[in-house]
Amino acid sequence: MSTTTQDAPVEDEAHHDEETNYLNHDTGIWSWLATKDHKRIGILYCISLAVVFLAAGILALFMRAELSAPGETIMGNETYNQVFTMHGILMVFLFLVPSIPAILGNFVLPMQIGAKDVAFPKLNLASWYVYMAGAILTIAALLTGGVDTGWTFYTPYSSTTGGGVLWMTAAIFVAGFASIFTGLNFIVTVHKMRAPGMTWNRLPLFIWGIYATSIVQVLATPVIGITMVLLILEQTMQIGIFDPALGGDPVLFQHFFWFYSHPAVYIMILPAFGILSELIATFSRSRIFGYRAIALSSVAIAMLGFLVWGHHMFVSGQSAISSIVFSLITYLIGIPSGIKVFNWVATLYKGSIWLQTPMLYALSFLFLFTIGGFTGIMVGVLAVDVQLHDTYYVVSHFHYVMMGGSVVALLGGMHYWWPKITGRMYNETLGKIAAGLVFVGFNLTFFPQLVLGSRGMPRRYANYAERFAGLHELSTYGSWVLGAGLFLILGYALWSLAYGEEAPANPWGATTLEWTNVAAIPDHHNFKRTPLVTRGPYDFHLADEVFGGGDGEALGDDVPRIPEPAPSAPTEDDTAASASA
Amino acid sequence: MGDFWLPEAASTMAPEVDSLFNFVTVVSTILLVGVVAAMLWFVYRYRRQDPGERPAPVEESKLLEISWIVIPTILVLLVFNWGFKSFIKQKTVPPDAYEIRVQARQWSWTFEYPNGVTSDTMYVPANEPVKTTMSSSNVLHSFFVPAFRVKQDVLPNRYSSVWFEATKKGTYDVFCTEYCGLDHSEMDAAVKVVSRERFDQWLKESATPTDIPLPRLGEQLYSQQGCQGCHSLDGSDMVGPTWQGLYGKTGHEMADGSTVTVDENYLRTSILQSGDKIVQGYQNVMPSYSNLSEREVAGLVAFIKEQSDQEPPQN
Amino acid sequence: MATETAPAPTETDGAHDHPAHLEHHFVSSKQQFDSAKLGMWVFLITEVLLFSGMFVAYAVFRQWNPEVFVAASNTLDQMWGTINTVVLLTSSLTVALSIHYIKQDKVKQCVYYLLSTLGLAGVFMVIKYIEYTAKFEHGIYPGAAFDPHGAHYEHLAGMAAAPQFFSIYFVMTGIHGLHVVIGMLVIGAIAFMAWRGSFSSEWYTPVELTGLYWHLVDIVWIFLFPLLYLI
Amino acid sequence: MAHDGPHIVPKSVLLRVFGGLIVLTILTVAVAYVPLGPLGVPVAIGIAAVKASLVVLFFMHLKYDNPVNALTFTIGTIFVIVFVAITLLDTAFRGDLGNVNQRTVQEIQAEQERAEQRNEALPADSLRIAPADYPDQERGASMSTEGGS
Ligand code: HEA
Ligand code: HEA
Ligand code: HEC
Ligand code: CUA
Ligand SMILES: [Cu+2]
Repeated sequence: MSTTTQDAPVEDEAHHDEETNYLNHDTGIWSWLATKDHKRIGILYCISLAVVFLAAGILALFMRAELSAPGETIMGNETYNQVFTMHGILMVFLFLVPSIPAILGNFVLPMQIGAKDVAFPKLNLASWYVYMAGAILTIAALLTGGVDTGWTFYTPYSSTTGGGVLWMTAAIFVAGFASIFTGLNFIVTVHKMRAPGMTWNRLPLFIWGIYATSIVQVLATPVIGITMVLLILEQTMQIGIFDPALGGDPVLFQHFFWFYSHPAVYIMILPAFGILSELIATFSRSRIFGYRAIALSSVAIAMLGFLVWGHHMFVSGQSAISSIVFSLITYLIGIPSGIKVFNWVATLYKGSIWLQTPMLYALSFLFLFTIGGFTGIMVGVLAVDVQLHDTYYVVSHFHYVMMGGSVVALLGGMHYWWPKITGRMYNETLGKIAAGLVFVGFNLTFFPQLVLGSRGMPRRYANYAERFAGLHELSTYGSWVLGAGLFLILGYALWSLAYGEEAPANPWGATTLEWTNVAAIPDHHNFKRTPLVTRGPYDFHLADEVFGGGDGEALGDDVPRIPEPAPSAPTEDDTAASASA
Repeated sequence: MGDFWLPEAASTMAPEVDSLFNFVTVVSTILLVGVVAAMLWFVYRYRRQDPGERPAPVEESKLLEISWIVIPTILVLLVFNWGFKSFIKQKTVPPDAYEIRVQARQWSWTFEYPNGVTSDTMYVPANEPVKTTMSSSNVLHSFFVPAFRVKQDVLPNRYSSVWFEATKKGTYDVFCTEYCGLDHSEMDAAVKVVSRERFDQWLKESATPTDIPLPRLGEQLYSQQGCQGCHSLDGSDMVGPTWQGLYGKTGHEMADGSTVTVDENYLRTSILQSGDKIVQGYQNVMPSYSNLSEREVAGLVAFIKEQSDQEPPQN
Repeated sequence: MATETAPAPTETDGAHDHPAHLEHHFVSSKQQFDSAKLGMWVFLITEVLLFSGMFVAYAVFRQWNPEVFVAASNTLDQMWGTINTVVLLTSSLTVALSIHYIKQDKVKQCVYYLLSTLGLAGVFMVIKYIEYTAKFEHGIYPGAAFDPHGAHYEHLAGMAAAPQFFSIYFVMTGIHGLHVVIGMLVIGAIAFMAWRGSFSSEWYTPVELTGLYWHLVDIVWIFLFPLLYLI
Repeated sequence: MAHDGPHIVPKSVLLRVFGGLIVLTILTVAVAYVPLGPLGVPVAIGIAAVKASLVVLFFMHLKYDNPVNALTFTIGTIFVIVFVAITLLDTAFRGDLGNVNQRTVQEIQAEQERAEQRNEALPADSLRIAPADYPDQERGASMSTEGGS
C-alpha cells in the first residue's frame, strides 16, 4: 500500500496552521458546553464519569471499612444498605455503561473510520445533557431519603419502600436515553460515515467492539426504560404488575430487569474487548491473529447475550425448564469469549512486545478477565449456582469482569489515547507503578471474596459471622492498595495535563488512522484531507508511512520514517525522527 | 481443595455439588495457567529489542482456531450435563419428605411443624429427607443453608420449597440471601440436626398443650414468633418499643399526633394490624401477625400485660 | 492505516456548491439522507422494544388468567376500537401520500395530506377520551383505584386479575396515546415548515422521518387493537 | 437522490395497500365473533402481523429501501419475540419441578374458601378460629394436594 502522508503544503491552509487544534480553536466555557465536536463531547463525558467513578469508588472504600470486622465498625445497617446501593447504581448505570463508548468511543471512533464527526453531532451533545439530567435526578434521590434497594430494585421491596426510589428510577429512565443516543449515533456512523476504502474488514477492532455494543444499547436499553416506568407506576398507582400483594408477580420484574441488565454487562465488556485488540496489536506490532473471528465473536456475544438473562434467577422460583435453557446458552457465551482470549495470546506470538503502561493493563486484563469469565461459567452451572447465588462469589465474579475487565481496559485505553486526547505524555514510571498497584490491590481485594463466597458468605450484609472475619480483613487491606493505585493515576494524570512532555503524533507506532493521519493534537475537523484507506488496520508490515521502507522510500525525504519514540521508550533509536505533522 | 473453598458438607446433596465445583475449579485453573503461562512466555521471548522492529506477519492456523472452539465446547457441554442433572435432583422433592413450614418476614424466620409447634430455630432429624414449604409475609427473602448446599427464594403469595437430607448432627447457619431491607444481614437462624429420637422428644415437649396458661403461651410465642428480635422486656429500645410498662400507659403518642390508652384492644390491633397505628418515633416495619390464632393473640396480650404493673384507667 | 490524501472523490473542502441543508461533516446529500433514515429506523426499533415490555406483561397475565382477560376485554367498546383502527390506518395512508407528493415537489398536496393526518390523529384522541371517561365513570381506573360499579362492570369486582387487565390497558393505550400526541406536535410543525416551503424533492428528510414514526405508531395500534378489544 | 430522483411509491399501490388493511381489519373483527377456541389469539396476531407487514413494506417503503434498514427492523422484531417467548417459557411452566407452587397462595386460599362453603352444612368447631388452628388439614393437607405436576 502506498501511503503518502504527503500533506498539502501547510501554507495553503492558513486556517489549519500548526497551532490550532480542537482544544484551542475556540475557547471559553460556552464553546465547550455548546460544542458539537465529538472529541470535546468525549472530554465532557470523561470529566463527568471520572467524578462519578471517584464518588462510587470512595463509597466502596467506606463499604470495605465497614466490612473490615464483624459487627458495626463505621456505619449502621441503614447507612450500609444505602452505600452499597449507591455504589452499585453509580458504578453500573452512571459510570461503566456509558464509560468506554462515551469517552473513548466518542473521541476515537470517528477518527478511526476517517470521518469528520459522528453522524448526528447534535444528538451526541444531547446525550451528554440527558446524562447530566440523569445525574441530577440521582442527586434528587439522595436528597429525598436515599435508596436502599440494591442496584437490582427487586420488587416488592423497591415498590413499597419509598424514600428516593421514585427519583432513582426516574434517573435511570432518563440516563437510559443518553445510552440510546450514543448507540444510535455510532451504528449510523459506522454504517454510513466510513472513509473511502474503509471496508468492514478493515475496521479497527475497537470499532467492531463499539459497534456490537451499540446494537446492545439500542435493543436492550428501551426495556429498562419501560421497566422503570412500570416500577414508577407500581409505586405511585399500585398497578399490580410486580407486587404480589396486588396480584402481580415479583419474578416477572426480574425478567424485565435482567432482560436489560444482562445484555448491559456486555455493553460494559464489548468495548473493553475492542480496546484490548488495539493495545495488543499496537504493542506487539503484529497483525491480530484471527481478526475476523474477533470481530464476529463480538457480534455473536452481543446477540447471544440477549438469551441468557435468566441465569440470574436460578433460585428465584422461575420454571426449571427455563433455568436449564438459560444455563445452556450461558455457557455458549464462553466460547466466543474464549476465541478472543486465545487469539489475543496468539497475537503476541512472534510479535515485538513493548511493555508500556497500556500493555501492562492489557496483560492484566487477560489474567483478570479470564478469572472473571471462568467464575462466570461456575455460577452458570445450575447446581453450583444454588450454592453460590447471592454470595460473595458472585460479587467477586462481577468485580473480576467489571473492574478487572472493563475498568482495567478503560485505564489501558486512557493511557494509550492520552497523548492524542491531551497532547501530552504521562509519566511512564509512575504509570507502571500504578498499574502494578492496581493489579496487586485488585487481586488482594477480590480473590479473598471468591473464597468467602463459596464458603457461604451472603452478599449485601452489613454484618457477618465471626468465621468470615479473616478474609474480609484481607479484602479491606486490598482495597487500600487498589485505591492507592487509582489515586496515583488521578494524581499523575492531572500533573501531566499541566507539566507533561508534549506528545508526538504517533508515540506508539500505531497504524490506525487516528495516529497516522491526524495531528498530535487533532484538528477541529480531525483530518486535513479525507483519508483513503488501502490496507488493514494492523498491517504493520505494510505501514511504510509509519516505519519507512518499502515504496514509501520513493516518496520524498521529509517524511518521518520511524515513529518518534515516546520520551521513555528505549533510546537507541537510529533514525533521527523528524518533527511530525 | 474442597476444604479450602467450601464449607462443611452436611447433606446428601453436598458431595455432588462439591465434586462439580471442584471439577470446574480444576479445569479452569488448568486453562488459566495455560493462558497466562503462554502469555508471559511470549512477552518475555518476543520482547522488543529495537524501536524500529517490524516482525513479519504470522500465518493464521485454521487447525488451532478450530481446536479452541471445539475443546471449550466439549468442556462446557460436559459441565452443563452434569450441572443440570444435579440441579434436577436438588430441586425434585422426594415424595416422603418430612414437611416443615417456614415463614419468612422482615427479619426473622419461623419454623412450623405438622403438629403446630413453632420455633425460631429449625430442628430436623438426621438422615431423613426434609422438605420446607416456605412463604413470606412481605418482601422477597431467600433460605440458604451453606452446609446443605440449598438455597431458594421465599416469595410472598407463593409457596416455594427446598429439600435436603442432613447427614451430620450439629448446628448450622441459615442465612437470608435475598436482600430484604434494613436488617437483612441480621436475618439468620440456626438449624439443628439431631437424631430422630431427640427430634421426636423435642417435638413433643414443645407442643403447646391447650391447657397451658395464656401468659406462658405468650412467653413461648414471644421467642418463637420473633417478637424478641424487635421488642425488649427490660426497657431497652430496639427496632420496636419495649414492652416493659407498656400495658396501661395513657397518652401513648402515635406518629400522627394522636394518643391512645394501651388496653387489651389496642394491643390486639397492634399485633393483628400493625400498620394501623404507628408509635411515635418508630418506623412502620412490624409485620402483621394476622396468621396468629385467637388464642395465641390472647396469650401474647396476657404476656405483655405481665410486663407492666399498671392498668388502664377504667371508665 | 493507509492514507492517501489524494483525489478522494468525497472531497468537500472547497469550491463546489453546497446545498443549504447539507451539514459539514457529510460528504453528500445522499449520505446525509441515508444516515438520517437509518438513524430513524434504529430509533424505531428502540420504540418497538419499549412497547415489548408491555406486551410481555400482557402475555404473562393473559396466560395466567385467560377467562378474566376475556371478560374484562368484553367491557371495552369494540365499535370505538374498530373506528379508531380505521382512523389510524387512514392517517397512515394520508401521511404516505404526503410523502408521495413532496417527492414530486407538490407542496400543496403534501401540506394538505399532512393536515388531514393531523385531523385524523385528533379524531383518534377524541375517541380515546370518550372511551376513557366512560371507563372512569364506572370506577375503572388503573391500579389501586380500581373499583368497578354499574351494571356492565360489576362482575369484574370479584375477578382477581381484572385490575391487571385494566392496568395494562391503561398503560399501553396511555403510552400509545402519548406517542400520538407527540406525533401530532411533530406533524403540525412539519406541515408548517412544508407550507413555508422548506421542503422539496431535493430535501424532504424530515417529512419522510415523521412519516416513518407515524406508521410505527399505527403498527403498535394494529397489535393493541385485537389484543385488547377483540380476543 | 439528487441524481435519479427519489423512488416514489405509486399512488395506486398506496391505495391498494390501504384497501387491504381495511379488509383485514374487518376480517379480524369478524373472526373475533367466530369461536375459535385456543386458535383465537394466534389468528388475531397473525392478521395483525400481516397488516403490520403491509404498513412496513409499502407505507414505510422498506420493500424498496436499503437492506440495512430492513435488517435493523427485523432484528428488533426478533428480539421482541425472544423477550415474549422466553419469559413465557418461565411463566407457562412455573413450578414444573414442584419446588415452587404453580398457584399463588391467594388462589389456593380462594379454593379452600370455596370448598368450605360447600361444607357449610357441617357444624363449625367453635374453638378453632384461625388457620393456624388447623395445622394438618389446612396447611399440610393443602400443600400436598395442590402440589406441582
Ligand atoms: C462486565 C460484566 C460482566 C461480564 C462480561 C460477565 C460475563 C459472564 N457472566 Fe456475569 N455477572 C455480572 C457481570 C458480568 N458477567 C454481574 C454484574 C453480575 C451480578 C449482578 C448482580 O446480581 O448484582 C453477574 C452475575 C452472573 C451470574 C448470576 C450469578 C448469580 O447471581 O447467581 C451468572 C450465571 O450464570 C453469570 C455468568 C457469566 C458468564 C458465563 C459470563 C461469560 O460472558 C464469561 C465468558 C468468559 C470466559 C469463559 C473466559 C474466557 C474463555 C476462555 C479462556 C475459553 C475457555 C472457556 C471455557 C472452557 C468455558 N454472571
Ligand atoms: C463498575 C463496576 C464496579 C466497580 C469498578 C466496583 C469497584 C469496587 N467495588 Fe463494587 N460493586 C458493583 C460494581 C462495581 N464495584 C456492583 C454492581 C455491586 C453490587 C451492588 C448491589 O449489591 O446492589 C458492587 C458491590 C460491592 C461489594 C459488595 C457489597 C455487598 O454485597 O455487601 C463490595 C464489597 O467489598 C464492593 C467493593 C468494591 C471495591 C473495593 C471496588 C474498588 O475497585 C473501587 C476502587 C475505586 C476507587 C478507590 C476510586 C478511585 C477513583 C479515582 C481516584 C478516580 C480517578 C479517575 C480515574 C483514574 C480516571 N463492591
Ligand atoms: C420487625 C420488627 C418487629 C417484630 C418482629 C415485631 N414487632 Fe411489634 N413493633 C415493631 C415496631 C417498629 C413497632 C412500633 C411501630 C408500630 O406501632 O407499628 C411495634 C409495635 C408493637 C406494639 C405496639 C407497641 C406500643 O408501644 O404501642 C405491639 C403490642 C407489638 N408491636 C407486638 C408485637 C408482637 C406480639 C410481636 C410478635 C408476635 C411483634 N410485635 C413483632 C416491630 C416489630
Ligand atoms: Cu430476609 Cu434478606
Ligand atoms: Cu448475566
